[in-house]
Amino acid sequence: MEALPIDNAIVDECRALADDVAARMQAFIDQHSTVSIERTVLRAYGIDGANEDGHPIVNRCVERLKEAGLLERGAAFALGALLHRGAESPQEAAEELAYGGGPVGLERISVMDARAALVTHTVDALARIDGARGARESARARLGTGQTPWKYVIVATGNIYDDADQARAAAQAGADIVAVIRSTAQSLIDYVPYGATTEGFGGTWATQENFKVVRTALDEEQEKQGRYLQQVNYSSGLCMPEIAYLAAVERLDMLLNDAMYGILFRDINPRRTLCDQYFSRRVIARAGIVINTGEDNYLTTADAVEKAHTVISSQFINEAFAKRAGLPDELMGLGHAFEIDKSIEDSFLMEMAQAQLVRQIFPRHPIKWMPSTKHKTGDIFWSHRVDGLYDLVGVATNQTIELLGMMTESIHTPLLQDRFAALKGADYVFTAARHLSDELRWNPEGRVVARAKQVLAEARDLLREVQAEGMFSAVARGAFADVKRPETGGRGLDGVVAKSADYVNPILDALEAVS
Amino acid sequence: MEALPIDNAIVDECRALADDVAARMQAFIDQHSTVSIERTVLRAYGIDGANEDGHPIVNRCVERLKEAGLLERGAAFALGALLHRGAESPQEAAEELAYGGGPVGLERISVMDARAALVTHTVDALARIDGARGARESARARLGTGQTPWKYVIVATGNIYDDADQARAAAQAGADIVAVIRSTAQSLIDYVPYGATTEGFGGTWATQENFKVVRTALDEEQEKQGRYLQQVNYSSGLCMPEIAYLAAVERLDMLLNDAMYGILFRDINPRRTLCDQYFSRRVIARAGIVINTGEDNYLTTADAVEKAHTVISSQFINEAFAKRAGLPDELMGLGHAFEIDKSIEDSFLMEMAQAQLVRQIFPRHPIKWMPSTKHKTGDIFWSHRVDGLYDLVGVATNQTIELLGMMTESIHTPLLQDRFAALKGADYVFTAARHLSDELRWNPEGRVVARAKQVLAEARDLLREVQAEGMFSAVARGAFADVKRPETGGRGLDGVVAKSADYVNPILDALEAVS
Amino acid sequence: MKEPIRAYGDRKDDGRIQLSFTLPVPAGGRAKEAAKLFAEAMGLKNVMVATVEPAGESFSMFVVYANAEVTLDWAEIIVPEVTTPTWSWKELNHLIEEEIGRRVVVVGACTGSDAHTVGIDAILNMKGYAGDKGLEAYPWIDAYNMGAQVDNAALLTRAREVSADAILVSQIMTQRDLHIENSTQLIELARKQGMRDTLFLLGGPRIDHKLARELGFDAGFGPGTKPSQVASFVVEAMLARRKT
Amino acid sequence: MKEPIRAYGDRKDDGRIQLSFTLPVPAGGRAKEAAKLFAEAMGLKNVMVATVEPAGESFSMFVVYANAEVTLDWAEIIVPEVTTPTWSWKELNHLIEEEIGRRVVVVGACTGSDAHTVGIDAILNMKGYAGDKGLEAYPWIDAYNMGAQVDNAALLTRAREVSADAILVSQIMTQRDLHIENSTQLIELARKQGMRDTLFLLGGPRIDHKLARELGFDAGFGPGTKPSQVASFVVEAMLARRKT
Ligand code: B12
Ligand code: B12
Ligand SMILES: Cc1ncc(COP(=O)(O)O)c(C=O)c1O
Ligand SMILES: Cc1ncc(COP(=O)(O)O)c(C=O)c1O
Repeated sequence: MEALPIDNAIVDECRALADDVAARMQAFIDQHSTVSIERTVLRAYGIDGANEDGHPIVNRCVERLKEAGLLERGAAFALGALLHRGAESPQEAAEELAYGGGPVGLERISVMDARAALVTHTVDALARIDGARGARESARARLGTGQTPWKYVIVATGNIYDDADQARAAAQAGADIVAVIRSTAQSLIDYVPYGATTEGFGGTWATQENFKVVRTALDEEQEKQGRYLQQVNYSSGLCMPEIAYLAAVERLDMLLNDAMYGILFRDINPRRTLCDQYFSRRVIARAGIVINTGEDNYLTTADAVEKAHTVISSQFINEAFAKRAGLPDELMGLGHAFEIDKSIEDSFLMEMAQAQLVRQIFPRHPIKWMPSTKHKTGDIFWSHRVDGLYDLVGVATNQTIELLGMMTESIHTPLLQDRFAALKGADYVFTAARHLSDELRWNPEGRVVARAKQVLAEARDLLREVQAEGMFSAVARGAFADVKRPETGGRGLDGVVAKSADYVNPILDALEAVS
Repeated sequence: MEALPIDNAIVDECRALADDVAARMQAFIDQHSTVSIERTVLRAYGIDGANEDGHPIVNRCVERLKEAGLLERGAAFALGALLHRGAESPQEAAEELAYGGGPVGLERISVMDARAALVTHTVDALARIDGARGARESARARLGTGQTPWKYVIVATGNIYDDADQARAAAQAGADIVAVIRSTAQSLIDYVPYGATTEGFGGTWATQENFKVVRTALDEEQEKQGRYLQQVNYSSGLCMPEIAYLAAVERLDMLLNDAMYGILFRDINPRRTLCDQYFSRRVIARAGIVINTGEDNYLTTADAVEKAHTVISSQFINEAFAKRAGLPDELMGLGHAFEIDKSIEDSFLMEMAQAQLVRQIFPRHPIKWMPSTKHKTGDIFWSHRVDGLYDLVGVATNQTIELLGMMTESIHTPLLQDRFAALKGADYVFTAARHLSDELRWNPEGRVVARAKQVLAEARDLLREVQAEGMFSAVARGAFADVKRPETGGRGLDGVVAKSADYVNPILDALEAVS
Repeated sequence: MKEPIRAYGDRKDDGRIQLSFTLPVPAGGRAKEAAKLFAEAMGLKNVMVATVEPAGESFSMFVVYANAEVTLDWAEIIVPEVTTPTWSWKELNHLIEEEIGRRVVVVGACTGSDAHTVGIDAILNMKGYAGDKGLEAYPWIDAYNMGAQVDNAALLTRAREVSADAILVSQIMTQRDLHIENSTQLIELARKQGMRDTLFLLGGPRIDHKLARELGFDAGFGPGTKPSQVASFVVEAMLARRKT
Repeated sequence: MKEPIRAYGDRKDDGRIQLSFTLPVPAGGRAKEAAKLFAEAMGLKNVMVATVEPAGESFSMFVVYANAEVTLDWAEIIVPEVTTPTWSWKELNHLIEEEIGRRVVVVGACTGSDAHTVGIDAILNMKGYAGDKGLEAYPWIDAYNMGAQVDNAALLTRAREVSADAILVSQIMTQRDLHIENSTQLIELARKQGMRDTLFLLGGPRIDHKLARELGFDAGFGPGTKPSQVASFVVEAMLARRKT
């Protein structure tokens, strides 16, 4: 689509403001770690397993270190120290730490010795991530991906085997991307469940084994289809960094990952989230995974017309944080949504303005366009039609990733046939309007252009405020999503630790080394 | 929408060519009458009724005159002669003609006497038409009509009482216009059935009583809704002129009426159709009824991409014939349709181009936009989505009348709930895109503009051919709808009579007097 | 060996299905309850009325999701399907020339009051359908297209005149089973007239092979049929008969 | 006196309804027959399978129209509905001031693992819903909003602390009847704790008055509920109790 005549100076100002907001958080981030970051470090060294009641060994290790007051030095230190003291392998060291004598006496071992003992293991750790990335990229290069907008669908049966069947069916019906929604409130538990699961509410548990089951199904299916199929899960909630790691080694392609979502929509502590998002994104960057941010959610708790600008401001902030974690633009799937109340006159024009504005401000980013959800009703026919106009805006504005709307959005998680109808419907719209974006021009004095300019200006104003007061206070007073979250409130604050002067984390060092 | 940059000189040439085509048919039309025209004249004089097996008295009269070789002088002559000979009223005269002695000895009565006997009755006849028009127009002025595009729906239960219930329900759900589809093949029978009917196939019989039943329902309903409701039926097929008259006195608002549809889609004789369309349109013009032409049908037998231009050419021809029958532009509801194969890339762009082209070429005409039908399938969800894009084109190009698409188009005549879903869906699209037409501009070098130019040029070329060879031969070689109809083939030729030198038709004289 | 199948909604065998219907009652809580009872009266379980839409003052339209306790045995479901290999235009002409040695004659029409010609034209006319040439375009086939609104007697007469190998009947109008009546009547007439060895083919959007067979036709063809499929069936049937 | 009602499709009482469902079989004639048998097994007549869609290699999605032989007696369908007159913000404050003479206290929460706050916020927050002010905006109402993911015990404790007149519970997640379990458990707990005279209101997109009553609540509110309706119900109930 011909670019909307917006003032690029405002765009530059927004970027600068957001960058400053992120910059001022970085000091805090660098000085702190979290239980989930440390567990991730252990996983990176290959530590795997759980006890009979599914309690992961990495959690046990971190708990013991915490009891011993050693966590501030980093789980890697303990691992290195135990290896130095003679453990055969990181796994053996971790088992001793978890179920054996624990960290007794480790403090006496020097940081230098501990680091030395980790060197080769650190190399192996990164090789695992890089290996998985290489495998993904070669398969992707060999098969190629579908035309954009990529058709992204959700499966959420709670049973990973049903999920896999439905993922195949979806791919056969034209899906490019399959996301397995997580079980309700997994984001609130502070460990990653173990093994394949068949029971969940409103979704399926995110576990390493479940990732494998779906990836295997898609690997097979993509050969049949001759089209590379992308897998998505959630690096979000209290285990954000761990899931990022598991996704990296299981070759997932995308992860829902947002600098603020957990704070706003799961009431997770702001400090915890900031530290976790940074580390998780370092892993994600190394793995070459595309993040999907969650600005769409803002428009479910706040009004999509009045608060459209909060989406843009938040995207700039997500972009700034992602940059600092080493993510290139090409891996930033910034989210936005078709959420305006359908009874409002000219809602379609406002959606067009917003979609094009986002596309234009973030030209190299794989933008993720999300459907109407809040204003959907039980009238599936009406709802399916709403999704038709949504698809049209998606293709008209060249969105990269499009999460398909479901006619049963207000009723249940998608049935197999709901997903099929959505895929078939999107195929029709995308084909019928294939080159619409080359054709469209907007009346320069019209409503669409005016709307885009207004939203951008409001986004800039909000960013100025946030920059002035700082991120924590902005979130505390409800600047985003109309939700207020105090800096020290919410879940998981107790999982944040100030790093000691001799904090050890060779994995992070390596991840940061690249950029 | 900003006007597409087409060459108006081509438009003017098309009009001139079409006018010439119509002009050269006028001589033939003026020299001939048909059984249905003569029956209409009798009806205009108030002749009403049928015998026990439903055979209308007007048919009986005309048959007898034909047997007596008197039809060429016009039914009005016989009526006048009988009145002159002492019949109390036109009805009494007609009954004598039909069931009594018949036209014996009438030839001896002078045209002057016959004419004289008709004068006051002719005044009454026109007063009936004008009175009905006045009543319609005052109700319409008092209540006002809905926003355009007007939502036009079809009822077709076969039972006029179900039709009336569904017409009310449709109006309550937002319909502006209700058409009662006729029973299959009514167009092929050479008389108008009598009374209220409860059995029909794929539609309900068009009878004067049935018109009343529906009009009464709408009259009541429109008071509740505070919105004038329009009624439609079919002045088409062998009884084209008679239905035009019945619609006129029963206050219908629109009539499907086309100069060529009967020839092409019902295999009705071309000569018969030309005469009938002229007389019916004279009545329609006097009654202030909007005609709906049937170019949409062309795209069901011919390909909508290749033959798009035939629609435009035909619209120019329909316009030319309508003009000659005294219809102002404001009463010409020229038809076109969203019929392109949905699997074709950029079909949406081509539909936009066509819809805007028609809107632009016929600026004052109440254009009738019709939905996808031929390429609909039994997948009602997909079908409902197709109708969503159709509605969008309708509002984006400011169509006046929009026949709503039905998700069950390929399955059955609309169920009550199909119609409801269509109305609700259209409301959403029209509201969401209310001012889209003010906003849209098209890439001057793009596909939409190029398509519009191409179709217009092809339409001009076809009109040149038709003008060169003449209408009859063009129709005979399949210039429209890919259907070939020889001048002397098809049904109803035997109902065409050459007027004698002393042909009498005061009704036609009066209708022609105005313009 | 049994192969039980159930409806698949959210999960294997959950039986979840969707319904929509209209009741002649005003929208509201009472209408919603009526919809629930309506679905339960059909034996559905765990009924959820997703919406109650006012489809007019005295009508409510409902969307319902519920579980059907129906289990079918897939192994027991056997239906006749047209099994002809679909030969190409070239192969067909060649086959006729070589194996039959004379041109195959077919007569087609859309019968009764049915005025829908597009379907039969798609099969017979030169142009054909979806890029597949129509039977008129086969040098080794004589195709007569009688168009629409043709009555059964006229069709049979014509078929005898040109000594047709196959009669192609199109039925598009299905309201109140118009197509059933019409086609049954044709077959009866043909039997009376002793037209044993002519092939009868029925086609239309609501026709399938099973239905056609039940009505006494040799084959039935539904939506999306291509001319070459039809020609293949006719030729194969003729070859088969010659063999016996 | 009986008032028989049947589904209205094309004509009065024809019983025509629409269905769609998926079977774990590949698309084709056999799948179409399975769909027909499936519908017939539900007692449907005159079944028409309008489409067989390949929803993946081994799944078929069907759209079916058929006649349901179900007749209900409208006269027999009686459901409790909230009958409160909906008073305005002004009227309500006035009523409370005059008739009750003290501020009405309500506590609201979205309970269990349910994290959907939008519904309860729409009722309680200042902003309100669809232009109708939320309960926090009533000078004569003290509204406490505990937000989402609140457990039942915590909710009751809080209610007692502030001696609430009414407890407002939101349940949005309904998968596998999460909402039923959760709400039933709350009411049991309340009974145990002897909270007799507190009003219990349940709300959510899948809640209706009938269901709420069955679960032991005083009232249920579904999609589109406005805060003033809720306030009106609470106030009227309190007035009614005072009278007795
Ligand atoms: C085009 C059309 C018309 C055109 C017909 C033009 C013409 N000359 O054919 C016009 C506008 C004239 C028309 C009129 C009417 N129509 Co009409 N029409 C349609 C429409 C939109 C498309 C049909 C079509 O052309 N399909 C495309 C062809 C290629 O597909 P097909 O017919 O299925 O054919 C394929 C296969 O079935 C098969 N096939 C078909 N025949 C045969 C035969 C043989 C031997 C073989 C082997 C294969 C075969 O091969 C073909 C190619 O694959 C349908 C709706 C729809 N989408 O189906 C309504 C529809 C068929 N019409 C309908 C109605 C009611 C009418 C009218 C009665 C409406 C009215 N009251 O005015 C009139 C009167 C018609 C009459 N007297 O019969 C209804 C029928 C309802 C029903 N189930 O009975 C439909 C379903 C629309 C609706 N929902 O109301 N119609
Ligand atoms: C917004 C939303 C979210 C937001 C919630 C943000 C927030 N803070 O509330 C986010 C994105 C966080 C979210 C997350 C999830 N969601 Co959610 N979500 C929705 C959505 C799109 C809209 C709900 C909404 O806000 N409606 C608008 C409000 C105003 O309407 P309402 O809730 O009906 O409230 C009105 C009435 O019901 C009534 N009312 C409601 N409560 C009360 C209480 C009282 C006392 C009274 C009197 C009245 C009353 O008054 C209100 C105003 O009229 C729905 C789909 C939909 N369209 O309904 C899915 C939906 C509810 N979510 C769903 C799911 C599965 C989830 C997840 C589990 C998905 C996942 N695995 O990640 C998560 C986890 C949620 C959890 N742990 O509970 C499913 C639930 C399926 C089911 N039937 O159980 C739905 C239906 C979507 C779907 N089809 O899958 N969701
Ligand atoms: C960034 C992000 N994380 C997570 C989720 C899913 O919710 P949760 O995993 O917290 O249940 C979403 C939902 O849209 C999201 O946008
Ligand atoms: C001009 C015209 N007349 C009549 C009809 C209806 O067909 P018939 O009345 O011939 O059955 C149509 C159908 O679209 C039409 O366009």
